[in-house]
Amino acid sequence: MEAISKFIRMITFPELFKGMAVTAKYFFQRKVTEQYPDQKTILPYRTKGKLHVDIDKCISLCRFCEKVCPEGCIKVFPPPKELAKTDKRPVEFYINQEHCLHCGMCVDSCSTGAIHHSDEYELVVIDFKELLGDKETLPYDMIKKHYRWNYLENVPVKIKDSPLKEEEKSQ
Amino acid sequence: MMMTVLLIIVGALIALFAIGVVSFKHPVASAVSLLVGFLLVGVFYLLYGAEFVAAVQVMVYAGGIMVLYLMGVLFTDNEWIHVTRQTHLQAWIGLVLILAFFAFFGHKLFHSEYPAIENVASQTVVQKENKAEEKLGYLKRETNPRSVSVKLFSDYLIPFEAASVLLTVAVVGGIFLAKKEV
Amino acid sequence: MNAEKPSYMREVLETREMELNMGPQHPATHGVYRAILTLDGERIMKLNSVVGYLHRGIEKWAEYRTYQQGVPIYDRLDYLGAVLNNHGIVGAVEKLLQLEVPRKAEYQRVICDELQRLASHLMWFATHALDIGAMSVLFYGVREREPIMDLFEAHFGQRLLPNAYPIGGCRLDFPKGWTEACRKFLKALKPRIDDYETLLTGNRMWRQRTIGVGVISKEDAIAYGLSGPTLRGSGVCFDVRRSIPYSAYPEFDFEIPLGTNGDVFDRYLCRMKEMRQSIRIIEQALDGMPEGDLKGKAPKIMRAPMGEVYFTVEAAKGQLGYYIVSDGTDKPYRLHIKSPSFINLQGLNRMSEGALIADMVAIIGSIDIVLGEVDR
Amino acid sequence: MDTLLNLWSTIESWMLAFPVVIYLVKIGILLGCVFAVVAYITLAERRLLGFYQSRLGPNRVGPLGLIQPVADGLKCFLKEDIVPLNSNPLLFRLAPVFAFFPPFAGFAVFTFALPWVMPNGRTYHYSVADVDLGVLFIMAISSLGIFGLILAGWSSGSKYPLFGSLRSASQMLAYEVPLTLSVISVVMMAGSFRLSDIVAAQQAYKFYFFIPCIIGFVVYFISSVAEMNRTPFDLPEGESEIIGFHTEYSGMRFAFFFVAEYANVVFISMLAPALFLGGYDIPFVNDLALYGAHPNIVSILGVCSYAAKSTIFALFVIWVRATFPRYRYDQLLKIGWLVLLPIALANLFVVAGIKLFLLK
Repeated sequence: MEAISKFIRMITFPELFKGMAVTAKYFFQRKVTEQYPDQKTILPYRTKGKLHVDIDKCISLCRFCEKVCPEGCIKVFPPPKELAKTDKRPVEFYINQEHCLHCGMCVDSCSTGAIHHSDEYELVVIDFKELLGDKETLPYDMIKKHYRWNYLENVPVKIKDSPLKEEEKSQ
Repeated sequence: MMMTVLLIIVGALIALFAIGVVSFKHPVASAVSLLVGFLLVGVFYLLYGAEFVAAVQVMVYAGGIMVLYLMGVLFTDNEWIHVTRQTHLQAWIGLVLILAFFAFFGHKLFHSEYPAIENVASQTVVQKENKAEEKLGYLKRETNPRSVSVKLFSDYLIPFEAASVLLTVAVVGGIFLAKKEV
Repeated sequence: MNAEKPSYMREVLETREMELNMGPQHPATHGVYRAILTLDGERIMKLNSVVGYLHRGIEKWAEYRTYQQGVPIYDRLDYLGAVLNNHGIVGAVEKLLQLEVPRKAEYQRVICDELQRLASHLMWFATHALDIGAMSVLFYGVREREPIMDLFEAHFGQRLLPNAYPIGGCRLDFPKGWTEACRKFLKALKPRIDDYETLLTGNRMWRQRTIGVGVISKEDAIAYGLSGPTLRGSGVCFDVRRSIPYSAYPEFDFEIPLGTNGDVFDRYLCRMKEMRQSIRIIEQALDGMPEGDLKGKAPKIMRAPMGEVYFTVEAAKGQLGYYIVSDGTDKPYRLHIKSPSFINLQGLNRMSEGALIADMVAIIGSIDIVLGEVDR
Repeated sequence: MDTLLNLWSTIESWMLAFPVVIYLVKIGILLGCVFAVVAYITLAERRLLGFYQSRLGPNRVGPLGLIQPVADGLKCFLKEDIVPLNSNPLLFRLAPVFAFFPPFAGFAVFTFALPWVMPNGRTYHYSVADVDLGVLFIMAISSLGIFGLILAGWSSGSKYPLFGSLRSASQMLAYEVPLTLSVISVVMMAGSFRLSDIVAAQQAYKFYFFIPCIIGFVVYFISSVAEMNRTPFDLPEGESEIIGFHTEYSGMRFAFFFVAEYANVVFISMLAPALFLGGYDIPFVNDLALYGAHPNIVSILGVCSYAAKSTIFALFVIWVRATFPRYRYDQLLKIGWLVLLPIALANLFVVAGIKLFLLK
């Protein structure tokens, strides 16, 4: 009896039709493709994009970010000692975004929160020099250009009134 | 007239490719020209109205046997082909014999009568009344495969069966040879 | 009858072996791995592995970076299981510095580790099935992996190479809504895995391609030093999570799936079952998430004491070990990585004896190598 | 209207003076249609595979990606044409042509519908040459398709194509036999090699031949999938193992193989309805003409029905590709010789029994 049912299973391919039913099921389900340039991804708040520096906040003398960077792509030039007493802002601040791993260790180590990731992730340039950030290009106007996106609730939230922002500050 | 011209052209091409088979140095080139030769023989049959034989020729010789030949040739060592010579001393005698052969057949060709060659493609299915008998009417029509099979199973039954026995013997022999241990 | 051929046949019907380079640009080698196959027809007589096309000198590189600086680099070993690599190095440094990791951080690490294991297994599943010719499965696997990457991005900020844990604990708590999203994903994943099993496990073509192919016996598997699902497929119960417990794993209830024959199909089944176990572990961890501190007391500048330390974790591919020799400075004197892919790859020689080229592809898929890890 | 008819009759009389012109026009239309269908079946397959794999497939070129085939063709045309140093240049250039012509030549003997009747009573057939030996001709032509693959693989002078061609040659040899045998069972039922006769027989018997030849139909489906080199029998170009016989080809020459392959798909999925599914017969309505329909309406509906049947067949083939893994080389040959061949032979006996005892 078992042999007969085995034989019937052998010649009628039930398991193959089951497999085809699975693919047919996915045929009618929603597609997951994101059509990138038209339809941009909704980014979570913590996305590590291009690095930006709030030069005014930087105290430059600690150079923790420079020391901790595994790729050595950050260079900070603190002001001379006599100037540093009044104005601790760096004379020059370079970040080679081309080499940046986006590991976020500089952000962890910064005691004043001057350096931080933005949500710019489209780092394709024609001339690689565009990725060399200096004091002029590194600061970034968050409110004017960019919105943060709350990924988990799928609602665009302006950075100033993001609930996550407050939550994270308290941690 | 046009048929005769076509026949002569096709025949000349067949001869040309047949010469190619024996005179090309590279075995693959020989095999390819043999393939083209087979196809042209098929065309030859077609021109004489023997469609069935033409189709079988292409299917069996060109489609079946040539594939095996080619596979055999492709997967053997081809390094020796640079040192092979395809001609030898007997070639001259062979040439004389071939010329005599051609002369004989040429004489035959121009001094005998051939049956009129009929047009091959006939389109006679016309829709008249849609009854089943009408639809199966083609069963009464005389067609090429039908006439071949009638001949084969009436007049030539014994040779046909003998050939099948021969083929069976060949198959058994092939299995016997290919078997690893006897 | 005499088995020896007559002399004229020996001369004429001599066949020669053929050498075939599989790789380094072959799609089925999952990277830049090269196998020099000596073939008789399509049957493999001998296999000669050539590795090193992706050698990046990470072990040497580590000697010039401080312990902290090094952490994000080891993500790039097994780029499909980055978080697990991270756990390995972070654990080794913590063991070296004798740092206490908070319990909550350990739970968080377990969750992220298992998510990463799921992601890695899904990617293996996708590519392995593609190697054997099931094309749609590739996209299904990548589709299921996508939510994990999204979860990682929401938590760590990076998708593939997240630099997950700092030395001494974890950075941040899960963002708001993350736990629910994770549960939702796990709930959706379970029936999907069932679907894939209907698609492949019962399929006669899949079974014919995998059962009895690439067999490696229990003894051989141990002798070659295989680990992970490749070892467990042969029926050896060795899982670092259970045998050399680390992190919070002793607190969870999970099974270790074992195979019996040690063929491709068993390794496939092992990984499929492991995915279900990973889901189980994550659910337990999410339920029993303790309260407390996340960041441990790690010094800003880490000067390790003299000595050496070896720490292993169960990575997705097998046992991943970090061996650090410290000379008392803030940089390792020598760092060695016992990478599972490299050692599992040794077993390929034994597994592919007498296999066909098509089997070879299935076997490479079944031992799940990542060339970044093989060559380091 | 009258002027149009007058114009038509002058054209017609002119064409009747040179009958070759009718053939040429028919061949032109047929090849045009086949090329269009082949171009769009590539797009259809890519998009449908996308849907099966829960993605969208190519949809960027033109609305719904409809200009994609043109873009593909243009791309192939602009690519550099590479002839490897190690190759045999003549055969390397010749092989795509060998692969290219058989599937297209096969379309000549199809009949796509009942003839079209002009107002002046003259009929036009939907076929280039509906010869007596249609099926045999198709078998002969399709057996020539192997040469392109063998020569391509060998002349590339590389090992991977050689393996591909070795595999494809033995695969096609193995599956040609059950394919032919399953087709022979249909020929036996109809009693003619002519494709329009086979359809007429199905209309006359009032059932399609896949009912008596159900085993033959399954064998036909499996071995035609193998003949088309598609999953689960896509070994000649198993892209994860040996890449295939056209590894060394680029640009237009590769496009030749590509088009030939899809022409083969179209060809086989148009042959199946004619043999097993009643061809241009409209299902459930045994004879529209009996209800007094105009013959032209019948012929138009016939074309639609034929197209629908072959589309369903092609879709099924795509669905199979989306689902199954690939067989191994030796398993494939084993299935061909040890499973399908005996089944096809047994089917021949079954069909002969049906024809002898049930239909008389």
